[in-house]
Amino acid sequence: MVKKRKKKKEKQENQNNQKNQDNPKDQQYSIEKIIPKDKFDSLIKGLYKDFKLIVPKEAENEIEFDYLDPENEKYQFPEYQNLRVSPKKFLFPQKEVLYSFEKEGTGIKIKEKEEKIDDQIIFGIRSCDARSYKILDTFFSSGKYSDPYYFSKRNKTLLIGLACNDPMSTCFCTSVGGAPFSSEGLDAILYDLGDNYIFKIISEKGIIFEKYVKEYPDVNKVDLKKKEELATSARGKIQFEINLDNIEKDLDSLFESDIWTKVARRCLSCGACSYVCPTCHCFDVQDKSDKSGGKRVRIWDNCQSSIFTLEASGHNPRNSGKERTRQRIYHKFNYYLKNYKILGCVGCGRCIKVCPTNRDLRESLKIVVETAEKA
Amino acid sequence: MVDTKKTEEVQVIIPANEIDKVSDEKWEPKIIAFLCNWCSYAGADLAGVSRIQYPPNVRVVRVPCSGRINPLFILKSLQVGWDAVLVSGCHPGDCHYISGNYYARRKFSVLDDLLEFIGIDKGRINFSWVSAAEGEAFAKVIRKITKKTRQLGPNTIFKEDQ
Amino acid sequence: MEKIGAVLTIGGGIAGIQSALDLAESGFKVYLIEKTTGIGGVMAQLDKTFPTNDCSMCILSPKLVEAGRHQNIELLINAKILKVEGRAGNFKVKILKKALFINSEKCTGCGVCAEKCPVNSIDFYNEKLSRGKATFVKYPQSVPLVFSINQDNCIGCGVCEGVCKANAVEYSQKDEEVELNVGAVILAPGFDEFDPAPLKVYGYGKYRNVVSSIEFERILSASGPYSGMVLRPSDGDIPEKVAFLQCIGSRDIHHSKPYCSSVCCMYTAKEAVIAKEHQKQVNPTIFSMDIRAYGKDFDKYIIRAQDEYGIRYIRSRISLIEENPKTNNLILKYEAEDGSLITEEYNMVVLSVGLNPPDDAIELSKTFGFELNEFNFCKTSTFEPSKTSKPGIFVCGAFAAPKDIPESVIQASASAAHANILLHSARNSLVTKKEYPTEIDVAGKPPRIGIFVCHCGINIGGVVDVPGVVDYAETLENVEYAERNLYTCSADTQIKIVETIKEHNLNRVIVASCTPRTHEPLFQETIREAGLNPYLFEMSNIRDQCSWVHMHEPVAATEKSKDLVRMAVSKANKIEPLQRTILDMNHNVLVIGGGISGLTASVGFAEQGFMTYLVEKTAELGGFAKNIHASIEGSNVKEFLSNLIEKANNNENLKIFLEAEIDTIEGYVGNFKTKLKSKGNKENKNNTFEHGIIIVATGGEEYKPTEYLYSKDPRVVTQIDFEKMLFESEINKKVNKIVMIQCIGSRNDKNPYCSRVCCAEAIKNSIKLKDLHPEKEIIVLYRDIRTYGLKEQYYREARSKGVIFIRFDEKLPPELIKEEENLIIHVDSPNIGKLDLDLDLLVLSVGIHPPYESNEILAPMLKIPLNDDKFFLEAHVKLRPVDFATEGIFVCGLAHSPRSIDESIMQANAAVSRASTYLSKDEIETEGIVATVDISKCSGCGLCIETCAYNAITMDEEKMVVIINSALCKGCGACSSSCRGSAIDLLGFTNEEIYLVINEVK
Amino acid sequence: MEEIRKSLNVIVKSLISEKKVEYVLGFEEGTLPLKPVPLYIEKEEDIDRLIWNEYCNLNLVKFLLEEPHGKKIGIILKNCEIRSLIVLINEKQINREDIVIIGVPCSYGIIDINKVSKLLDGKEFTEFKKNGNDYTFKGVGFKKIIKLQDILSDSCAYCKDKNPVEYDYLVETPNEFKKIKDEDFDEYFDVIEFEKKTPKERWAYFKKELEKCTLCMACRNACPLCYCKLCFIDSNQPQWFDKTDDLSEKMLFHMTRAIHLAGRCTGCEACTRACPEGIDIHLLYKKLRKMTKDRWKVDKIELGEPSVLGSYKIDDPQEFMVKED
Repeated sequence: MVKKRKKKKEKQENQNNQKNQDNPKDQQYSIEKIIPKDKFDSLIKGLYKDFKLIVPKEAENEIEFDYLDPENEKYQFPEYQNLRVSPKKFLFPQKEVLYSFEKEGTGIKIKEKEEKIDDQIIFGIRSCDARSYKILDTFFSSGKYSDPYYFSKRNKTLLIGLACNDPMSTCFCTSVGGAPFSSEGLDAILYDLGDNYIFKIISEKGIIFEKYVKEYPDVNKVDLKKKEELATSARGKIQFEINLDNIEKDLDSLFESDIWTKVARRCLSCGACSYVCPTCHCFDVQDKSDKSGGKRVRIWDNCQSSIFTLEASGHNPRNSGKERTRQRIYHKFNYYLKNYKILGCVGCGRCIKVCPTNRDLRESLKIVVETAEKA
Repeated sequence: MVDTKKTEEVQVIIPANEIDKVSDEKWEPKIIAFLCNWCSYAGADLAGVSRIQYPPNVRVVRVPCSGRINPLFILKSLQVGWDAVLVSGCHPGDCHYISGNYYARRKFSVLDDLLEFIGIDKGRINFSWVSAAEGEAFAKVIRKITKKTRQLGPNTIFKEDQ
Repeated sequence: MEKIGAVLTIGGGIAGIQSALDLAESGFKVYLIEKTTGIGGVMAQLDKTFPTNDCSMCILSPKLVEAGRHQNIELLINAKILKVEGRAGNFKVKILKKALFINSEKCTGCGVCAEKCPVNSIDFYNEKLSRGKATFVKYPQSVPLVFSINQDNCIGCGVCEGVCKANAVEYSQKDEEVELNVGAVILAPGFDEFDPAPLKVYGYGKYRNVVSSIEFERILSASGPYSGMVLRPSDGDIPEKVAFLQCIGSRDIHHSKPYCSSVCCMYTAKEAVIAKEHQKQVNPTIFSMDIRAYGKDFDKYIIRAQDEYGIRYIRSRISLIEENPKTNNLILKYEAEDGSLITEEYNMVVLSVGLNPPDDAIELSKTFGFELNEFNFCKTSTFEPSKTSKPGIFVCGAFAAPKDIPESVIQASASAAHANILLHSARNSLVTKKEYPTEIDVAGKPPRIGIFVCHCGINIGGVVDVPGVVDYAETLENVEYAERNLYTCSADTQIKIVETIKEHNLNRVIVASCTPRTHEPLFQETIREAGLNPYLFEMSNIRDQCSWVHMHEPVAATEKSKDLVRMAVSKANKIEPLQRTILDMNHNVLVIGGGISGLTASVGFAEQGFMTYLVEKTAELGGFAKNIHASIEGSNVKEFLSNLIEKANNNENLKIFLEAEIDTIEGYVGNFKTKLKSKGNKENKNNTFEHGIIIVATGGEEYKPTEYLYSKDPRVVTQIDFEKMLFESEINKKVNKIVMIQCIGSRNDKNPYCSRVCCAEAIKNSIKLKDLHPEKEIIVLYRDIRTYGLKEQYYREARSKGVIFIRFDEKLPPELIKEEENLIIHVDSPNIGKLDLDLDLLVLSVGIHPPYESNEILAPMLKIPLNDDKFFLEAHVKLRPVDFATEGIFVCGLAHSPRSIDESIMQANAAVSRASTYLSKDEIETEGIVATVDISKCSGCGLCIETCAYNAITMDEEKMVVIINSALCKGCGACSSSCRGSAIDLLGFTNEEIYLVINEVK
Repeated sequence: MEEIRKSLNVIVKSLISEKKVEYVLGFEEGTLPLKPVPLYIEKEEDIDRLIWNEYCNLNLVKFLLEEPHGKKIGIILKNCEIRSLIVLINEKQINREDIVIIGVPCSYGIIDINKVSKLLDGKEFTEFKKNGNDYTFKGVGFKKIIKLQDILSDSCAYCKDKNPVEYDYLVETPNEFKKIKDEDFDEYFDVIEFEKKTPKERWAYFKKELEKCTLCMACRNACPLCYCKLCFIDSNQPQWFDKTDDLSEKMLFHMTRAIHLAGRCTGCEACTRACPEGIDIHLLYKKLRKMTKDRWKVDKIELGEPSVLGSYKIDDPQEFMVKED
């Protein structure tokens, strides 16, 4: 596997940004409770009274996020590192009807869809996925408009994270400004200490959770120390790290470089990577209609498909896998920085896992950085 | 333009031979039929000229040859909600285009087998050979598949359980 | 004397239609005269056709429609010839058009009059087996589809006049005389079936279950009296035992029908097979003398009839039929081959009646002044089989001699060729090319659709709520105008449509009425006159598919009509103007093969002034016929051949390449390019020329026998060797006993086909021998004597001159035994038993086989197919016997199948006529409905090339994409539906258009 | 396996050193266990990275399609892949003479990684060991032993066509071919079994599988025989598909794709293994292969044979036509 960099200086840096990664500056609420695992269920039941809960659930041959139903017997987190599919779809579904229309005489009548959205919590979300919502938020609110379909759900959604004790072999959150224990983007976070959880409120919105946890004891030094140890060991389990501080500039210099042929060589141009990516948000709008009327739907699209940029003229600016692969990397590691001053990747590693030809984003980034360094 | 009254008054009296009557209240299937121009469409014409009565559930699409029919047409027809599909061409050997119906026959059997395999009512897709001289045969085919489709009920193919 | 560019064709059967179409396409005005009220002749009555069991109507009706609407063909139905003057190149013909009592201009063929006619009279189309009306049309698909009143049956009740919305009924209508001026006449009056009634022994007319073969043909037909069920007339039961009696009114001197009718053996086998297919309980037995399956693939058919369908053949002639009065079964008495007398009972008997000359034959010959032969068929000669005794008057079909459909079609084209040759200088002088306004450019213009809904009198309006349909149509996408007409097809409505298009500047037109198969051309013509591209037209068939078939469900029929109109509209919204591509036509011809066929064809072209390249691989012209001295009729072949060769050599339009072979041929109809290679003669090397047509006349070869000690014993020779002795040298004094064995190298496992000519050859030579040396003894060992048609008389002559014929069974072929120096033939005959014949000379009648090598080289080069026997395979066995599926290439002579000299000459001329339909044009126009390829989507997998039957698609090896040659494309769409990448689409029926129609579910 | 790799080395070495080809296409280890990746061997030193084993799960033929005609390429293939190459040669997508085929008799078949992750309930495994037919998988907090036949691609389990039919070099191997199923199994055993189910059950199965489909096109793009320049599902004139993920759309896509593979699919199952959702669609394609065999006696695709849908016999079976009665 990829070796960790041993350069002292960098180590230093890592330590520093490790700090502010785990405890972002913006958080000043000192509500930190200890919840014994046997009490965990009552916490859930409590929350359930006022919120719909989206939790990791046992499904056929895997664990996936799904709505918890009340009659459900005692809920405990199942064993999971991270889930194959991110909870992106709960705020940004693969298929979403925007509105429907009916033929009326010679014209048409537009029917806005009315859907009632209850307050909901995505419960047990990992740090990386939590950060992905920050990216989606930025995107869907960028420019003049904010996307009503996304925010109608987002504004009703709170995130309670579960810090990541066992990152997977493909995780590389620390290289993109995240960390297994990062609370960034969360409203509250749970730390699994074995017998107990630490429940910690992070954001202002998170204050609302206070009433559900107030009967529980506050954390003590021991717990906090244990948590720090877990954090470090978790970070230690991340097998790959790369310094992406100059990635924007690196990429600026490499657009015409021939590395892309090599990087793209094995790509099948399927969309698997972007369908599992928690930050991919490109969509297509289709009208499904017959003589009487129809509906306008928004569906996921993906930039790896050859027709993504196919123009009516038949011309296609991104005709080959090379351009498409390059686009995907530029979008996340260059354009995003240019447009929003943030990276478009949270390092969850899903694209690496899912790729039929094992095209490894970490490898690609390594090639980019090394080529840039040589130059 | 013509004086309509005059035409509507006229009654047509024809001995009614066995016809599958369409009662208005109950559901009636809609069937799309792709007929080759040279044999089956001509056969349908002959049925008409000979005043052979058959159920009114079929909507005919004229194509030059059964070889023109892409299996996708048939699947699409089912998907958009036709209750059944009929494709009819010249008998083997009679193809106006020499061999079109032979190629068609292979395509159709693939489609037929696959639908059967995934557990879709085969009754919904029908293939037949009808010649220009077989007016009665054409009517028979239509009666048969209409009856069959009535039994199958509305097309929910690719949707709910079969 | 001025030549007239018009031709009169007499008889609207398949022969008449074919010659008319050929000539009309070759730039001549054609008057097609039919004595009944509709064309189609006997073929329109047939159910299936042998040997392919093609549906007769399926293959005929396109020709009917084409003839009916061809702008150079004028149909004169219900007419007869009164008087003829003038001579070749310029005749004046007076015609009597008998009154129909219904105005064919006004009649729309809707048929209400016939429905309403109270008279229940006889239906002649169904051979009197079902009832018809006084007001009638000959048959449902009849062309022209106009009704008429049969005066003999009409009771003058006036109902039809009352119900006819078109006011077409005119009781007062009178016969009228017209005079035509034509350059040539083609006789195609066809034949009459022999009427078996006078033959008391068969009880035809007396016993109801004895029917004639043509009646049985109607019984088999899906459109016949019992709609295809095999039932016997007496009680409508399915007859389990059916006897077919052959040679009724053929090969029968007693009833002065000594000739063979050529077709009965095959049509009987066919009727038996079809009967079995329609009703498996039926067990047919066929009583015949010889089985004359002499044509291409005929023997295979007979074998299948026997082996697969279990049809029983008995070689005997029935002497008497009696009826069992209780069961109406029929008792047959006959003598089996072994001489025993047998009595059998059958449920039904079919008399395979022969072909007679038409009853007006004598009248015709008088009016036109040509001779008939002793049987009252038209008199012709071996070398001019399609010419009458009078110049400028040509003959084809069964009137020249009994023959089947392909032979009739061949001769039809042959006679057309003679007219072509006679009148080529007057070509295109009388045909009118129609002038149209320039097309309105609709590109990018939003569709403006006009809809015309037809009441068709009461045919549609009586059931479908036409006004309702019109109102509905008006609500549909881009429909600018909708109206309804009493008859949308009537002449006055056409004018109205044109006006409406202009007034509302419509750019798409829909007619909701009857079937596009008959009426689309009419309306396309109309909108073209209004300046619209003819393809901007759609039709929905709300009569044949709604009102007529849902008569008792007006509501449903109306709903259906609306749906059909809506579907048409959604297609019309997408349709685009289509262009017919124009290709230059090169007027030169390449003829491959310098035998009689090749030569005849070449001369035929050269005499029309077309530059012709004749390529012969050997050093001299003449082909196989060089070995033949005389025909069975006694005509001098050697003399004819040398004249023909001289003609060829002296014609400056004819360039002959001897010892030459084709090296490469590229291109397609109208634009071929050929490179020669030397086959001995150096100067042919790399000789290249361009041409528009290819004639394949590669001929055949004599089978070189290995059996019967041939080439080992000098006393064993072939017919050709024997003929040489007879005509050139002397027969050895010592040779007194001569035995001939037939079917050497024919009708066996290796060559399953019949070589067709050997029987006649044997008989010709035996007669010749008997004439020279009556004392010499000659025995012919045969399986079937196949002296079909008029050749039958020579079979009889031979027998009368003492030639002995002994039949052997294919399973027990004669054995040749050599004892010391004596040759003895051992034969086991089914009728005589075992015989040992000693002989001085053994003559083998060897078969014909194709030149295997050269055919197998040529076929792929021209992209044309060979059949199992390696003869070239024509486009359609029945109706396109000289064409190939690939346009611009034609076949004649032995290259097609074994045939006699006169038949080869006929076919060669046929090829000339078929080719002239192209050569007479300066450019050829192709259909607008053709496939197109979007090369940006094509990945060059070549699946479309595999599925194209016309070789219209080729691979561009450079770009690895396919190219479609719209000149060759027939628009079937097989390629398009096969293309996974949807790179190919079919104009006129595009994926998009069909997709939209499919989406119109409701 | 090791012998195979040795003899491969020799062949590849000679091809590279003698410049017979521009590169040889094989496999090397990827960054994840059981996920080998295509290796483009251009220089001799690359050869050391070459591997060959039962989890080389891609059909490398796919990668030949990108290369221009006339470019000499060597490729290491099993027979099902060779047959798919034959199809491409028959369909003029690839010139036989451009390709140097190194045929390897297939001993076990290929492991379907989707089956593995199903058996591990989607848990990540970071290492695995092989011992005979036992495969041991380790991950955070678990260790599981799985039998080879339980993770083998379905078609492989019943495959009887394991020896290369077309090649330039053949790797001689000690025939390791293990009988995965009992002695006289029918190649189409599983199809026949499935056909015995009721239509309801069959439909239920395909419905369940295809509902998982996200129309990501991994199956299409992993299949060497899907080389259309514009796939029918991407066509927008007419737009056969509105790309919403309705079940009917998914059905239409998979059925049509199956028809397009009729008489072409060679059962390499790259599609099934490539599916990120682990949809098991192989039965559909295996049915196709059985069909062409039963109906038209076209068992396996041979070089130079006419295509199944581009040819016909006059007496092709037509029992499915509407019968008159």
